[in-house]
Amino acid sequence: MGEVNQVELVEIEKGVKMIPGANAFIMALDKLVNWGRAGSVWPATFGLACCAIEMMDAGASYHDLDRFGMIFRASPRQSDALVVAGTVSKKMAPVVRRVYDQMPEPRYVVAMGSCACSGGVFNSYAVVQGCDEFLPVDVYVPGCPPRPEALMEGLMRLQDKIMGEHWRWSRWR
Amino acid sequence: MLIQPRPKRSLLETVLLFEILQGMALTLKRLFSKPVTRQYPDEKRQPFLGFRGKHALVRDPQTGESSCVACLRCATVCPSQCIYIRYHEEEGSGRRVVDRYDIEALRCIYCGYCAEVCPVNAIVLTESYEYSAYDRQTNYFDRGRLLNNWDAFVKESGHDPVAYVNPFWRPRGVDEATLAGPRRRKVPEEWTRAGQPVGRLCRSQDSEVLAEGVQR
Amino acid sequence: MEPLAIAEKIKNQFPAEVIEVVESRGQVGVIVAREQIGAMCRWLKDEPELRMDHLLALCGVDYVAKNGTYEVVYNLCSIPLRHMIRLRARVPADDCRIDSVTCLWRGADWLERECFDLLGIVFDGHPDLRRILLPEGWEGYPLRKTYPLRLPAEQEWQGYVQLKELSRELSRFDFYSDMLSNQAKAGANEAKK
Amino acid sequence: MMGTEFRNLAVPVRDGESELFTVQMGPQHPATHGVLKLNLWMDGETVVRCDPDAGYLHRGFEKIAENKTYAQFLPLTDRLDYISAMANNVGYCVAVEALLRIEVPLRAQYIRTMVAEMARITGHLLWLATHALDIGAMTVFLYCFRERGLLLDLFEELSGARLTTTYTRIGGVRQDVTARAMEKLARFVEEFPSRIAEYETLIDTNRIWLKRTKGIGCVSAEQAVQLGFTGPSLRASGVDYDVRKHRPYCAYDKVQFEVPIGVNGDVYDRYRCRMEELRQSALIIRQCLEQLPPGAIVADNAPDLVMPLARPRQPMAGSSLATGYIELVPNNDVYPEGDVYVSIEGSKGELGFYFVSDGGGRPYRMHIRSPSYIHIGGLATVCEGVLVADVIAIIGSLDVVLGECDR
Repeated sequence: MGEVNQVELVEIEKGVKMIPGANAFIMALDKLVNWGRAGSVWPATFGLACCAIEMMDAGASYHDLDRFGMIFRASPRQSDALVVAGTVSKKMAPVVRRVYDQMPEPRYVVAMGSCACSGGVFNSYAVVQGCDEFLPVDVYVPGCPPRPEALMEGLMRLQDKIMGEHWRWSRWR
Repeated sequence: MLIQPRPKRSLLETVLLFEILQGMALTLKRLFSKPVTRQYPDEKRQPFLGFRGKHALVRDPQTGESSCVACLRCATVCPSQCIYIRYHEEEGSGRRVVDRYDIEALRCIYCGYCAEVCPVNAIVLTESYEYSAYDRQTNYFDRGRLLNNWDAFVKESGHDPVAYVNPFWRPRGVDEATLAGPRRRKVPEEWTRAGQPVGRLCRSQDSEVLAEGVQR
Repeated sequence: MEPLAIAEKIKNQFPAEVIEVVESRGQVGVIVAREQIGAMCRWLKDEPELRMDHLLALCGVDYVAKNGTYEVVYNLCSIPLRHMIRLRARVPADDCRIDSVTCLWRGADWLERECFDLLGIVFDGHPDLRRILLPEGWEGYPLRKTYPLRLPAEQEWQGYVQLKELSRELSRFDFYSDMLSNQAKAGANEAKK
Repeated sequence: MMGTEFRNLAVPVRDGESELFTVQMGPQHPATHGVLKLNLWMDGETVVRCDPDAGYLHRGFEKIAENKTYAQFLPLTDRLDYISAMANNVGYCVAVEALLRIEVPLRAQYIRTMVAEMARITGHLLWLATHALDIGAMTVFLYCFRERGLLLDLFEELSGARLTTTYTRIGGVRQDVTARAMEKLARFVEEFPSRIAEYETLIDTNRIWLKRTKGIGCVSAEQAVQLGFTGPSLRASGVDYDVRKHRPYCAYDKVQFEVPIGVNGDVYDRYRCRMEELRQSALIIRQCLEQLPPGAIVADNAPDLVMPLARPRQPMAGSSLATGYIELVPNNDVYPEGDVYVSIEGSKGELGFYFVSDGGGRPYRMHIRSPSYIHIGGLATVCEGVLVADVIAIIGSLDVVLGECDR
């Protein structure tokens, strides 16, 4: 993994990059892959607490996440994003990590709600103070719980982030 | 009241899959009714008045600053202890000057207690909810950001910043706000020292880190 | 039946056991010794005038600082007769044991396990007494008054400590970790310039 | 599948024919309604023994309560049974008021009754949606969420939040109801029975639904009482126990409603009971709307932070801050010593709060009697001998919420 990153990219124009010396340009495929990925973010059906209800609401009649190409998958093996929806207790934390580890790359984590972001009001012996202690979180969605719209906004941010990625498609993992 | 058992299906109904056809008929009917889905990013439903969203410090139109008097009530009542206030007392007048007013929005649970207890209607919860971020620092609001949140809210919603008071924010009819600063009841001594049970003590370590991130 | 009358009845039936009858907010609590709690509950359940067939809640309270005991509180109610009574069995802190009432109310099973889990009161005769809400290997009993609300780092549950170590290790293989560190480096370089 | 180590429990030995194997269901399983884990000992498809493992959402509510004032803890009750948060608020406030001997004004009583019933409807709708989804009826999910959305909008209008409402206050409610919201609610209640008929069209006579629910997971009346079941799960077995009737709180003694009782105590009867309860709830709300009296919404001696609307409140004697909002300083007049157990009928069953006050501003001990905890405790008994596919139906029919179970 080290070598690929050593290469310094030079941006010629927005979205088009060049590897100096190699006369290679990186543009369309990167964008294409990102576009494909951003258009089909499949979150894992994994609710922990209150936020899970709003997550369900986001997928139900009024908000309909399917419009974004986001379909909840019951198996972490088939999903791209993990929405940590709710309080992560210390007993649950290894399980959450296990679910994350089961997901194939590229994978993303959305911390939804105060509890997942920072432990929230549950500043007690049993609760993890923010799931970023053991997961690489991509988007933090504040709210307790966030409205379904707020979750959708967070997921759109995630899509933006995916659109801005480089080199990720080239990795085998 | 005993629940009533359904009448048994007749043979004809069983053979003709009657109940399944009924269900499908309902689905078919819905096919032609107006969908209830809100096309979110294109059409946004304005939250109802009093929705508890992003925090803001009301910008006093006269001074251009927050009208917070550092009574520490919000920090005291906050169930998740996510408000951190530092202040000093002005020499002579004894008036409290706020040095720092931070809210860790990611720890907040949006109960609205802070807005309710504020005697001068300084801290409010606005109706905007779209502020997810890629990192935790972005949603650690210091005083400047909180004031900016207010400006953004006023601009977005089109309210008159002087006249607008949301009935959910602040109980009208409480006369204490009209009192001059020195006449307000003092916060007990032990709450204001370094070991006070509000604000500073309960500040978790990472919020220190966050605060530093903000200052950077 | 009026709660005070029930308390009186208990007192007559188990004169040696009842320590005190406390009334609070129209509800009556009978403070009893722990020895005969099983027999007392069986009697309360079977006595035709009482028929306490529904165990509302069972929980422990830490009174160690006050009088050196824990209390196991049984809130009992009778569904057909519509009355309530509260039993408060005292358990000395140095010998945290009390008889289980699982054989009377199956529902007491988990309540007693919870009580054991959070307060460390051992229920003799319980079929399967082990931790329930907290993971195996958790040290201490959180609802005791001596237990801190937030765990200091050295008291942290080992399972979670291991998880953090593991995730730190795994973060090396994360896509963004090296990219972010590169970005941070670039940012630092710019700042230097 | 994951989580803590699988324990060496005494595995029941069968005589030679087949070997038992174990299945661990959850905590990440879409049909366990949260983070419930079941250890199942299976003989083929049949569950020989079931050992539910709770605690994956244990957040230390009871410990936190000991470190917060009564008012500060109120927002946390939303997060107990997050599907019907309003009912938890009501239950908590009713219990604290019993402890502090506060008389709530009649208008507030009616409003509380109303919102508690709304919460029951949202709770039952979510239950129906997920239960049907588990059994395989996808469509009902969307229909239920449609009505649920209307109620959540009403909650937002009343309290400012969709799910975690924090609407009631100790001694009353936070904000008076608006005429517009009540109009909407009246319209909703008017329309709701026809919506229930829609759900029933979809599943009630459906042969797959009947096959999956009838005669599955039977709980006899004695068994249900033994296990401590409450709410619809108990009533489906034929036991007439409803806290609203037994120990009326709020305005339940002033409205007429009936308590649906089942016969067989199987999954189907529990489903039918809840559907009837939906109708009864609509009825109660309609009566409350008709009878809603004018007057204050907050008691005069309410010690905690409340939100008066038109009526300025008098500063309380002995309070630490000027208007008597926050009560942190121990004050024996406000929080007298004693203990009290008060329960209400939540949407899942009997939700009880046991308070011990030592005279300080914070509860000395608070125990939450959560119906879900006891229902999951009884799951082991109910699941014995059923097929593994029916375990899902049984979990669904008991209507458990893990936030409330693990606290």
